Amino acid sequence: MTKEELAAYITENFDGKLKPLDSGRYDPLFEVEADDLLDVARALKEDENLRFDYLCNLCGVDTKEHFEVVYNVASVSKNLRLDFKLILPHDNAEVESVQEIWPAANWYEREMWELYGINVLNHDNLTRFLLPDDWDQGHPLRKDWDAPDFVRLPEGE
Amino acid sequence: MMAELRTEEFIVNMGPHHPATHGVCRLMLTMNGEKIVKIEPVIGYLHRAIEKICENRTYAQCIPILDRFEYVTSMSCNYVFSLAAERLAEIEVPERAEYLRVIMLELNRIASHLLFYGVTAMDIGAYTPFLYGLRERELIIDLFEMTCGQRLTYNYIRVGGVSKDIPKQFVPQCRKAIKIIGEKLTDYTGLLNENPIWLERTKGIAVLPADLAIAYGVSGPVLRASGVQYDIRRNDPYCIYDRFDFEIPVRPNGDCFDRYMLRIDEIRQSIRILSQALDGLPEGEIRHKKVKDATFKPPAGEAYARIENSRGEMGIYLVSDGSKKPLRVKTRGGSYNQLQVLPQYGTDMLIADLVANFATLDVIMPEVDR
Amino acid sequence: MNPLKGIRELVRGLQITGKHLGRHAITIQYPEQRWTMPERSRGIVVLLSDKETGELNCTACMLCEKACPTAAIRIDAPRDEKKKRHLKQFIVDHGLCCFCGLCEEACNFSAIKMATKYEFSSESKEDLVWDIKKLQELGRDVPYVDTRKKKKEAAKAAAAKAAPPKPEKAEQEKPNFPPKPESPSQAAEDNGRTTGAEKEQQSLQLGDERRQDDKEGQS
Amino acid sequence: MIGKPVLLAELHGLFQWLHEKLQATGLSQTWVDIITYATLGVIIFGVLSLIALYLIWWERKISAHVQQRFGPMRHGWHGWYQTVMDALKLLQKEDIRIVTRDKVVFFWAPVICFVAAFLAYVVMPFGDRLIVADLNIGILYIMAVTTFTIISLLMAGWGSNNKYALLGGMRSAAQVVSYEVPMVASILTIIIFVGSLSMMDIVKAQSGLIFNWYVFRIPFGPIAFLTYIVAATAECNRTPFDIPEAEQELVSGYNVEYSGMKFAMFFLAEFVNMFTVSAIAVTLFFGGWNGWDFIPSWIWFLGKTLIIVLLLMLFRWTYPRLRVDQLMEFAWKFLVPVTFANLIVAGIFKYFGWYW
Repeated sequence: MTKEELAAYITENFDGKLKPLDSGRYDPLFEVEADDLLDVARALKEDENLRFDYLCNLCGVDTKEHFEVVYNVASVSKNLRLDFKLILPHDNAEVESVQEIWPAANWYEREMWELYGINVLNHDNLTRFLLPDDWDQGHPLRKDWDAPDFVRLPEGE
Repeated sequence: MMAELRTEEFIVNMGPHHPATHGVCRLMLTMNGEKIVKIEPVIGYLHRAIEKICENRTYAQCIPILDRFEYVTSMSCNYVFSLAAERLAEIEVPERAEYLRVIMLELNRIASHLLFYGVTAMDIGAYTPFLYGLRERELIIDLFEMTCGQRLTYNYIRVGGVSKDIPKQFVPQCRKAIKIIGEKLTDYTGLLNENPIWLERTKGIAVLPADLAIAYGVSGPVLRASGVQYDIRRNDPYCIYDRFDFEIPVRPNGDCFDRYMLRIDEIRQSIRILSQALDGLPEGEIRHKKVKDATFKPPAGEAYARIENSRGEMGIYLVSDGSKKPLRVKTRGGSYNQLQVLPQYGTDMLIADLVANFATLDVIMPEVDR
Repeated sequence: MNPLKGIRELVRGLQITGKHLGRHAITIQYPEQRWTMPERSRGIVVLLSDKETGELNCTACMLCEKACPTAAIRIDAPRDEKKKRHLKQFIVDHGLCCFCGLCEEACNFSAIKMATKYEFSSESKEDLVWDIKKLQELGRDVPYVDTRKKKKEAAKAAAAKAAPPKPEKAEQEKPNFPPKPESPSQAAEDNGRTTGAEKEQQSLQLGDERRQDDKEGQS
Repeated sequence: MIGKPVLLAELHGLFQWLHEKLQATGLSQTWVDIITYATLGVIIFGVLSLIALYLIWWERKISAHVQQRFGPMRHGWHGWYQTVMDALKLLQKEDIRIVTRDKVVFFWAPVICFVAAFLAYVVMPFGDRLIVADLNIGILYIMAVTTFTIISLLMAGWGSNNKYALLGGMRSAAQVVSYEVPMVASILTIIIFVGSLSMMDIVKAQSGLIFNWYVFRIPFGPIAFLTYIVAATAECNRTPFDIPEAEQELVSGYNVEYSGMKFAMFFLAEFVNMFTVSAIAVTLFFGGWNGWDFIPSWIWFLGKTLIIVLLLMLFRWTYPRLRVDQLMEFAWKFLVPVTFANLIVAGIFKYFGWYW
């Protein structure tokens, strides 16, 4: 199943829930709505000729206007690769936890919450683990984040 | 009335400066006598915010920063970032550069597995294999130092190709190094593989079931030792790996011994790839013409590149907004998921088994903390 | 696991360690014996000076300062009235430098190079910040391939005319600072790739022959 | 035969010569005995601590050359007085007294360990008639004395008031006790043939041709030697049985709280134990000081013992470490049955007289 067949299969099977995007340069990229994230994810995993059971990567992206939560999934048995993402408003962004579907997401979501401040609903252990325990200077990976001792490289050009 | 004898569990800290852990990792173990009841990894001691730094650097400057993302196989860090950038800008890499990249990646994989061999043996109590493993690793480190000048953080593979061409005596010295390593492998396996004490300590210890591994995103040698035939060089091919014929070693029962043996088999496969790559090394350009370090500006878009590193899938999710600096660089390392799955299958065994288990997972902390 | 096979394997292990007892050690005693570094190994950053005139090759084009990922290079070169930069201070903070070699590749005038010296540890961080004098004097004995185009033509022109040598004056007339990064890309290309420059090839040959026999002893 | 060089002549005359000199001075008999045995004690202590220091240096050189590196090279030719410098360094280190209720236990643990290591040399046959006291219960006395180390390990573990040390102490006590049984059993298989417990008789029984050595008494000789060597490595806590100070798990077991000279005592005692264990192996299986007489007998004894010590050292730098429960299981389920079966076979051979 090549990338085009996969994209075609997805568009006609997931009728509107997964809207294709063109900014993906290599693997097919789709956009999903926040509220039907869980059942799309479950469908991707259970669908017998997709079988996306392996979560490669889950990360937050801050594009100054909005947040994005990107899921890169792969299927071990079917040799497929797929990315889909979720656009969230900049203030009080929230996302469902996909932990039941892909247990690997547990630490990824924890890290995303800690570095971006995107709240993850019903996650079993949303505590701080990368930054020091007494860290009180907000969420560092945000674009608008600044701190007294954060030295930016001289802009140069 | 004799007070009712009750034993309560006590907490033992393994790390952060414990000799057995690789890098600065701390495992909070809740113990009941000798048996481990609960493992809670505490990470973050080596967090250097590599992703935040990369957002403030041009594409050429990101590569030395990402060298430190996984310093045991930093060639693959350079490569995976260049692959992501090339996928963004749809750049064709010249033939000779592709061959040089395969040679460097496979040499780095052998060096990492030799280090793994030494450290695992030392954790389980045998001190000499560590020295033998490092002695062979020096041969490879000399090759790297001769081509790119550094022994650990190479900054050699760049967006669009490689930075320098290999000196004349690289190929003969590389062939000799591979031959020596091939022969010395019999010494290593003689020392450990059939040694009854080693088998006693690793066979059937800490079995990782395949579905649990896939669910937690475990990849690389640990996944293949649990019987899952999944190698990114074959399943999601990148670079020119489809031109070489090599097998993917897979072992069925997923215990410490299989994870250890699988890496020894992988060294043999890498030697096969290297000899084929050295034979077929073409002449020609080593870097794409239009890609200059100071002026590289990929079009806006995003791409996820992933390669088969010695510790599993190493991936970089690169988002670019068309400027000279990447908007977002998400680094994904194999050890991150292997440490996440450790508490699920690593309990109710003795401390000595946990040390053996942790050593065969080959977890190193820069990849986890970033 | 029958005991006989076990004992045979244990004895095989002893044989392997035993046979290494007779072998020659491969480590070297550091302060007395030193490891000959290959030609390209990236040690400390030094400033190179012209072989004949002894001045610094650096024309203060600031390219290396822009290329450095950890902002370890700081150049102070104010422009004079004729918009020409004069190098006043060139600081390399070896505490910050990550030894990546990007400055060497960015420089088109072969003015900065990573020498193969690695012994520069010091007690305090301040001693790692080196100014222009120290960088130049460290760079005196560092061999390098001079890839500057104008220098060669000026020398050839001077030799051809056999007129009294005035290589310095020729250099002053053509103010071409700050060279836009694209234009002398050819020079950067040469500097990066070595298959072209034969001279660098021989020096590589020499450097690595010496290391060759160290390897013989070991294998 | 060439005349024996006077200096290397059998040293046995030393004790008699000392004895007569003192009697000549007319002291009472008890004082004479006290002084002679005191001087003998000092001589033995001096010689043995030198041997122990030399063994530490030798272990570092052996491990270095096995791993193709140089080992200590700085102090003297090939670093021969490196261990002396280490001992001096440890001497001037601060002797940390930890806050614990049982200071006595904490203080006396290394002393007992150190003394127990030297007690075994009362009956050790260094050479022809070169023995401090040829007790007729020789080997039994050694067995009794070498178990003192267990007490000292337990005391060290308990006294240092530290969770890791306690675990290390308990483990090592269990290990040494359970490996005592196969050790004694394998010694018994030899005593059956000697007929007497005295060390001198054991060595005399093996004099003559090399085939008289007990290690060549097929089939039980070599088996007894193998089980003895395995039990011996476990006795002095060396790999593959060095669970007590398994660095990776327990951060160096019972001696974690000791520093300075106390730590040196534990360390020295371990090497003296190693020498004792190989000396017993040589006396029992390789004919003690028997050998062609152009080399003095005590050099034979030293040579053979150092070969056994080399074997123990190679064990350490080749094999991984066993887990605690595997170690116990190996002792009780494999070693003990094998040694007792061997004992029975030896008995049958003795009964039917099929030995030479």
